[in-house]
Amino acid sequence: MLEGLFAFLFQFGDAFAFLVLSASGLAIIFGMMGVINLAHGEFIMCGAYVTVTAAHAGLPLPLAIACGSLAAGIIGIALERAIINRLFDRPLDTIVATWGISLIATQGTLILLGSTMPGVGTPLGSFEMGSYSFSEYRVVLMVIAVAMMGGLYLLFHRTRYGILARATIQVPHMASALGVNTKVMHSLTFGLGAALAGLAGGLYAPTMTLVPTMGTAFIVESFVTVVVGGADVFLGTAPAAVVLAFIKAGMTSLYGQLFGLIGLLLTVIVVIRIMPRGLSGWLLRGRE
Amino acid sequence: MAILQTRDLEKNFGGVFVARSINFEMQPGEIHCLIGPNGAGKSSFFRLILGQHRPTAGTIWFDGQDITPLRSYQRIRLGISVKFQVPGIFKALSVWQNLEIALQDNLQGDSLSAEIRQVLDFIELRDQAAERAGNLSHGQQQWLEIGMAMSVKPKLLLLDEPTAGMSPQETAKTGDMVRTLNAEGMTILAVEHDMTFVRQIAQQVTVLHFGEIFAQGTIDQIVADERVAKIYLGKTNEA
Amino acid sequence: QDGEPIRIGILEDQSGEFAAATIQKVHGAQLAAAEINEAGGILGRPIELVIYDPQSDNRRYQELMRRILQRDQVDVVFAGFSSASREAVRPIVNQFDALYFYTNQYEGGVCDANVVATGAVPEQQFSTLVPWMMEQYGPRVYTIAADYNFGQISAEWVRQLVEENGGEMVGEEFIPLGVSQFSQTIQNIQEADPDVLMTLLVGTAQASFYEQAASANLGIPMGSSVNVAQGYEHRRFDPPALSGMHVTANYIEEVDTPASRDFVERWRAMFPDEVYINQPGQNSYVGIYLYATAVEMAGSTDMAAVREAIQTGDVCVDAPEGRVCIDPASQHASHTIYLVEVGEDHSITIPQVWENIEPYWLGEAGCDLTLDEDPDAQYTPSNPPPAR
Amino acid sequence: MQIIGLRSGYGGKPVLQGIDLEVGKGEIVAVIGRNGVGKSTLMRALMGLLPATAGQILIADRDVTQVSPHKRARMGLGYIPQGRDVFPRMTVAENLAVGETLLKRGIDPDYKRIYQYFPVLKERATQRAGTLSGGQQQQLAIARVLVGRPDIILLDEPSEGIQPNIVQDIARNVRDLNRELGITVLFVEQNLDMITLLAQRCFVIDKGQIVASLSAEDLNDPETVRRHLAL
Amino acid sequence: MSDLASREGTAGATGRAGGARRRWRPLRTLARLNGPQTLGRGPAFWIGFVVVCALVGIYPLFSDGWTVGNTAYFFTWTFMAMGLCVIWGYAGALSFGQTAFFGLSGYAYGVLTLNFGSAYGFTFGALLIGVAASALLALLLGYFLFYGRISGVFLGIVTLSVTLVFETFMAQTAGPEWTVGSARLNGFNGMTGMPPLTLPWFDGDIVLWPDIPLYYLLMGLVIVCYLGLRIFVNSRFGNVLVAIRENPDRAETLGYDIRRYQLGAFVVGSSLAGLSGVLYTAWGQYITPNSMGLYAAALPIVWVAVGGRSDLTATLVGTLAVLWVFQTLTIYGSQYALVVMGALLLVTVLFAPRGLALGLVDLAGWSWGRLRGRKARNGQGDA
Ligand SMILES: Nc1ncnc2c1ncn2[C@@H]1O[C@H](COP(=O)(O)OP(=O)(O)OP(=O)(O)O)[C@@H](O)[C@H]1O
Ligand SMILES: Nc1ncnc2c1ncn2[C@@H]1O[C@H](COP(=O)(O)OP(=O)(O)OP(=O)(O)O)[C@@H](O)[C@H]1O
Ligand SMILES: [Mg+2]
Ligand SMILES: [Mg+2]
Repeated sequence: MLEGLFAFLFQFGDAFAFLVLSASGLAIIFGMMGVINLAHGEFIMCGAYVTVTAAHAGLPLPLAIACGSLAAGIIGIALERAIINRLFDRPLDTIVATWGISLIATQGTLILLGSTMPGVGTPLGSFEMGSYSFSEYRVVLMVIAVAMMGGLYLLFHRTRYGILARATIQVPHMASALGVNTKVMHSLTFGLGAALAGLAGGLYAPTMTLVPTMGTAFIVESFVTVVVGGADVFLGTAPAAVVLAFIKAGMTSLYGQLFGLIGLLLTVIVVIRIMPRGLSGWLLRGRE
Repeated sequence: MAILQTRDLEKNFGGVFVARSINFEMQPGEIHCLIGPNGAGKSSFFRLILGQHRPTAGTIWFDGQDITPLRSYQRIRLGISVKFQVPGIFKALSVWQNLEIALQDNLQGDSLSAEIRQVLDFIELRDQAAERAGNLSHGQQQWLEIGMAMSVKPKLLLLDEPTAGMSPQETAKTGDMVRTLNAEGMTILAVEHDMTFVRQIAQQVTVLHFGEIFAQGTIDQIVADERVAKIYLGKTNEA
Repeated sequence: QDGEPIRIGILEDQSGEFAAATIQKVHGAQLAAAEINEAGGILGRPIELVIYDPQSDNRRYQELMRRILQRDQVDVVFAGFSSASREAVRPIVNQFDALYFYTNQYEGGVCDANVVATGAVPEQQFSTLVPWMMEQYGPRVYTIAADYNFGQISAEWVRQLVEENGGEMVGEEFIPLGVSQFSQTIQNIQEADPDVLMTLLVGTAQASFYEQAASANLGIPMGSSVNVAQGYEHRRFDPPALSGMHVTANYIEEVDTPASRDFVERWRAMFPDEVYINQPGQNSYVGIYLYATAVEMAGSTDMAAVREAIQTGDVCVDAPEGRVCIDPASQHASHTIYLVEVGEDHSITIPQVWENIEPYWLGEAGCDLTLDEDPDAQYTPSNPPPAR
Repeated sequence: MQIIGLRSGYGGKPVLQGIDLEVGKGEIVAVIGRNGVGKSTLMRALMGLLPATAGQILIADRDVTQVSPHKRARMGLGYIPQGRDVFPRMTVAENLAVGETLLKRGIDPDYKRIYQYFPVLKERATQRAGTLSGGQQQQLAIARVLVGRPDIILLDEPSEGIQPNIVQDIARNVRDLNRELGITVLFVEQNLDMITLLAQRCFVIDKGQIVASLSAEDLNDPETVRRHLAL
Repeated sequence: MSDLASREGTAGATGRAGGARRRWRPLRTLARLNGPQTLGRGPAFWIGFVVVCALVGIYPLFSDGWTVGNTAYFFTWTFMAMGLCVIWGYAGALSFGQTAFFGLSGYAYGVLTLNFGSAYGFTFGALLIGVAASALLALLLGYFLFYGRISGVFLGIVTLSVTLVFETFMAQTAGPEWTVGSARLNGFNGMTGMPPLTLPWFDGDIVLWPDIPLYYLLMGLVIVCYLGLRIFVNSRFGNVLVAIRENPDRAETLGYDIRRYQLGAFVVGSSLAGLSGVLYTAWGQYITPNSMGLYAAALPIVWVAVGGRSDLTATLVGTLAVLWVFQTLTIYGSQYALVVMGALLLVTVLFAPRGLALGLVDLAGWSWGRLRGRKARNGQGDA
């Protein structure tokens, strides 16, 4: 009984971590900045590739993951400077631009680095709980996910950078008239989103196959989580992940992966129908 | 019979009351002005009438009918029309199209074009007919919105700060227009901070404060009211 | 005619989802063509390859198949990795009544006069693997399989063979394509506690299972018909993710016979950067040779003549894997099946080899392409061809 | 501040057709004119939100024509746009905090003074700015700039939508600021009261050009101003 | 002013309610071919249009079989693109799930024709039923969406979820238990064996293989749809659609029930996606769950956005251009094709903000202007 409960909690936490980690970068780039980033998966892929390369080069895994995140962040800033900043006043066109970036990134990686890359093993060991055994690394992922959500909320609501970044995104010309260097703000914020995506890639790199198309495994889940979260991304993403993870873990354990997947998507439809402005819209309904 | 009546109308946003048991009544053919400090709930009152806010309690009656359960567009179709505080125009569309969309339900074909031309002349945007509405200056956008609101000839016209951003002369012109429309039988409810304008048009004035009716009367009564001067008018030599 | 090249169309993915496993198919065909041309061609005519990249996209397969048949007028076409891409092009092949070689291993059952399917099919891989695994490790079997045609039909074979051999299915789970997270699945397996785990997972996302199972310390002997031989997971994952895996393949690079060693050497001379010479690569290579042999026997590239040659049952080649022949009734190929075992450090051993395993099922079930009919169907064990 | 032959416009469409104007340090100057003549355009061009196609803008004898808006802001230029442009999904307090960017190094924001001018902002510190009433937003927009203590303030129709007694307050406050801190003010206005209460000098714009300039005496006569507004 | 206000009855309430019903006047309807919502009007445009149609009409006579069949294939996609243009470009609702309708209609065509064959022109009946199925689904889904006030990205994600649910579900229908009548759904591998469109004729049926007859049929359909949609978006209905796109609240306070209009546009656009699905299925005798997946769902959005979503003509031209360029790259570009495609998309977005079609028009106008400018300058120099 207890064992079963723990097993379910583990599954829930696992699904939660996956949703939060894959969504956090997108929460900034799409949820906050309004850039419909179809290349999100490629930032994740980039983080994963760099992480693994660094680890093969002998760096300890945590450092390697940091490298992966950093690399994705730098690429993000470069892309923002070169392309995305021309598109802020027409966000819908970012669909095409980021799709183009995604094509180039995927196929470019294939051409340059080959169709696949050897992985690194999952660190840490496993622990037992009755007849089950679990990966310890997955627990680490859960902890990081929770920490990341909290950290982001604080960053964007409690720090000066966060306030200026949000101001820049909401009314850019006014922010600049108030002395905010909006270009730098945009770049930094986009870079941060990319870095978080890279971090997700780095964190999941040891547990997944490394191929240029690996980003697609994240993309639907991340978009769905951010959108169900609604307008206030930092208030919305975590609860959205909780709801979706609960449904997903529950359906998967009861009826299998197919229903886990379909259940997740149907939940999205139902949640949005009940709360047309997403979870955060609903949470803040009195104050809108 | 009152054309517009609210009974114990109440609305609050998580504790902030924007309307508190408002019992308001207007007779057909009246011009009524709603004034009050910033944040008193004037625009919110309009939104309640239009159905953009659902009241927490109370009912709204229009032309002898309880419209509280009706949706926004259904209320409009009963003969209400509005000019918002923040110009609600279709920014990416041309000035002409803005008017066409407002008018196309009443008119069609040549009479539609003729009417649009007439409105354009009146709001002095004839030369800008093909301009993107969002490219108009702030004042021109206000005029466009006024044009859209009045041209459909509603029974009740709601105007939220129609003269904001207008020069005194334009304000006077707006006042004339309101009076003419009223002379044709249209009932008008206007929110305004410009007391010259209020004086020019209003037969009755209601002062809102913290979502409540604070005072009601003719313009002279209101101006003479010390309490109103304290919360709203200040020591003005005008009016 | 004489001296004019024989045009062979190649539609194999060099980009997109499947590229990791299919770039080798292009290389295999190029190697075979180069060798044959060096040896004087087919009937004295050189081979010319017409190669397109359908980008792992079924629509591109359709567009390009039309082009390659209608405009490039190739004599034969080799195409497709996934079964979906094969099904996408089959109507077009049938419309133009062209000859089509499908060289990939697949779920079996295609009974189509225009199709020669030279890859291994489940009966060849499972009739060998399942009894062997049960004997070695025990009778309780759990299957996880990709939730689509290939996985479902393969699982059906496993189920049938387990029952025939007196074993017991303790669980069966189907995983939608593209799923990459397996915590719950691992837990389910632990709950059922099988002796043998059959993993019929497809695609790079699903391959993540191995790493995740290892890190949760699952430790159950695994059997598969797909992994390792196609996606060389033992090379891509850090040990010991794949340890305890057993695969029945008709070829992998590590096969240590003179023919194979020689083949690997030639391949690496032509493509020095090749990551791994996998089963699809070899199959593609052998496919070209099978076609060449058939044309030589027929004396022409005319489809009717080629098929007549196949119907003699003598179209055979000595391939790197061993001898491969085309079965006239089903136009499928016999294979040598290697039982590949992956060790703790991801080294490969081959504890057992079965030679000349026939693709018996389709013919026995009633598909007979030697008759003068033109079927174009696909059957499954639970939906067999109409009895004759 | 000095403006020489300034031309600007939107895309290919010229609006300002050579504006020459000078505002001395510590002056309060009004710009008036009919709807759509280019007053707001002038303000945007001064702030750098619209590029100048010709001409020069000098602030404290420094040519800032090519300088980006945020740098101009940090040089002490504060701008309050027409239509308020508050940050709608941020709280009132956060909106004000953005204004702190303008502060010179080492100077702390003086919220006490701000809240004294606009008490409602203190009450609503945690409300989202987008849900404020129109007049409250306008007050916030003004306060947001004042937080940063600029040397020059550009005000675009500050009285619009604000209740009469607060209009008077604003006028008084701006005058106080001007007197106490020497802040220079350039404002666009249509409200007669505000103009007469506040302005020391006044320019009249029509069709993108300055067509008249009124001295302090002229301003004392409401009729003159009225006539020019109706131009 | 007085003159404005004094026209007939002052209170317009009756006019509003009564104005909805009016006599249909064909000429007026035709005049709607031109209007503020579509680019291109006047004799020059329509002469150009006729010339293009004529060229497209005679070109198969000078081309080879593959090119004709392939162009017909391109045509099959344009309906989905034009439909999305109506929903997204005109009504402002970004639907990320048009492929759900594409798939539904495609499968419906397959199931129907596999069960009832192709005799007596039934394939066209199946086409109509397939499209009707999409219209019905769009009606239900649209009701659910628009009457639930779902908009913006939320709409996009819900529609995407719908198409992904369909995909996931259909992918696992491989087993023999998933049959409808005699039609196997056949899971991820896709459904095959349905007949192409077939016209009944006196001496036997004409089977419309991807060849000249099918080409003409599709070309006709494209032209009819294009013109029909032009009338649609320039009508009163279209006016309201763009108003809703610009400012839904304001449109509602002008007395329009915006949900009804959005729903209308959604049904029209989705039926067209369904039409594409049927035609595609008939073209290749094949339909898979894949055509409802994420990648497939993103494609129409890319076509429409690249072409220029704000205008039907731009969308149509852009879609055909993108399809053609991408295919050509695939044929000749080997491994680099996808990289070049990505780069082209970037270039288009950055340098043609209004979309490919209008970008080209702008470019032409610009170079023409320069040419004339140079001439004028030269002229001056001479003088
Ligand atoms: N969604 C909301 N949440 C919280 N408070 C709100 C909300 N909407 C409006 N308010 C508050 O309701 C009050 C009334 O606002 P309203 O816009 O009606 O004022 P008003 O009388 O029109 O003022 P003004 O003259 O400044 O336009 C304001 O204090 C405003 O802050
Ligand atoms: N974004 C824009 N794009 C194109 N033209 C514009 C734009 N904004 C304003 N204009 C045009 O520029 C001219 C001047 O506008 P501006 O806003 O400066 O007027 P204004 O003098 O401030 O008028 P108001 O008193 O109405 O605010 C107007 O004719 C307007 O149509
Ligand atoms: Mg208001
Ligand atoms: Mg202005």
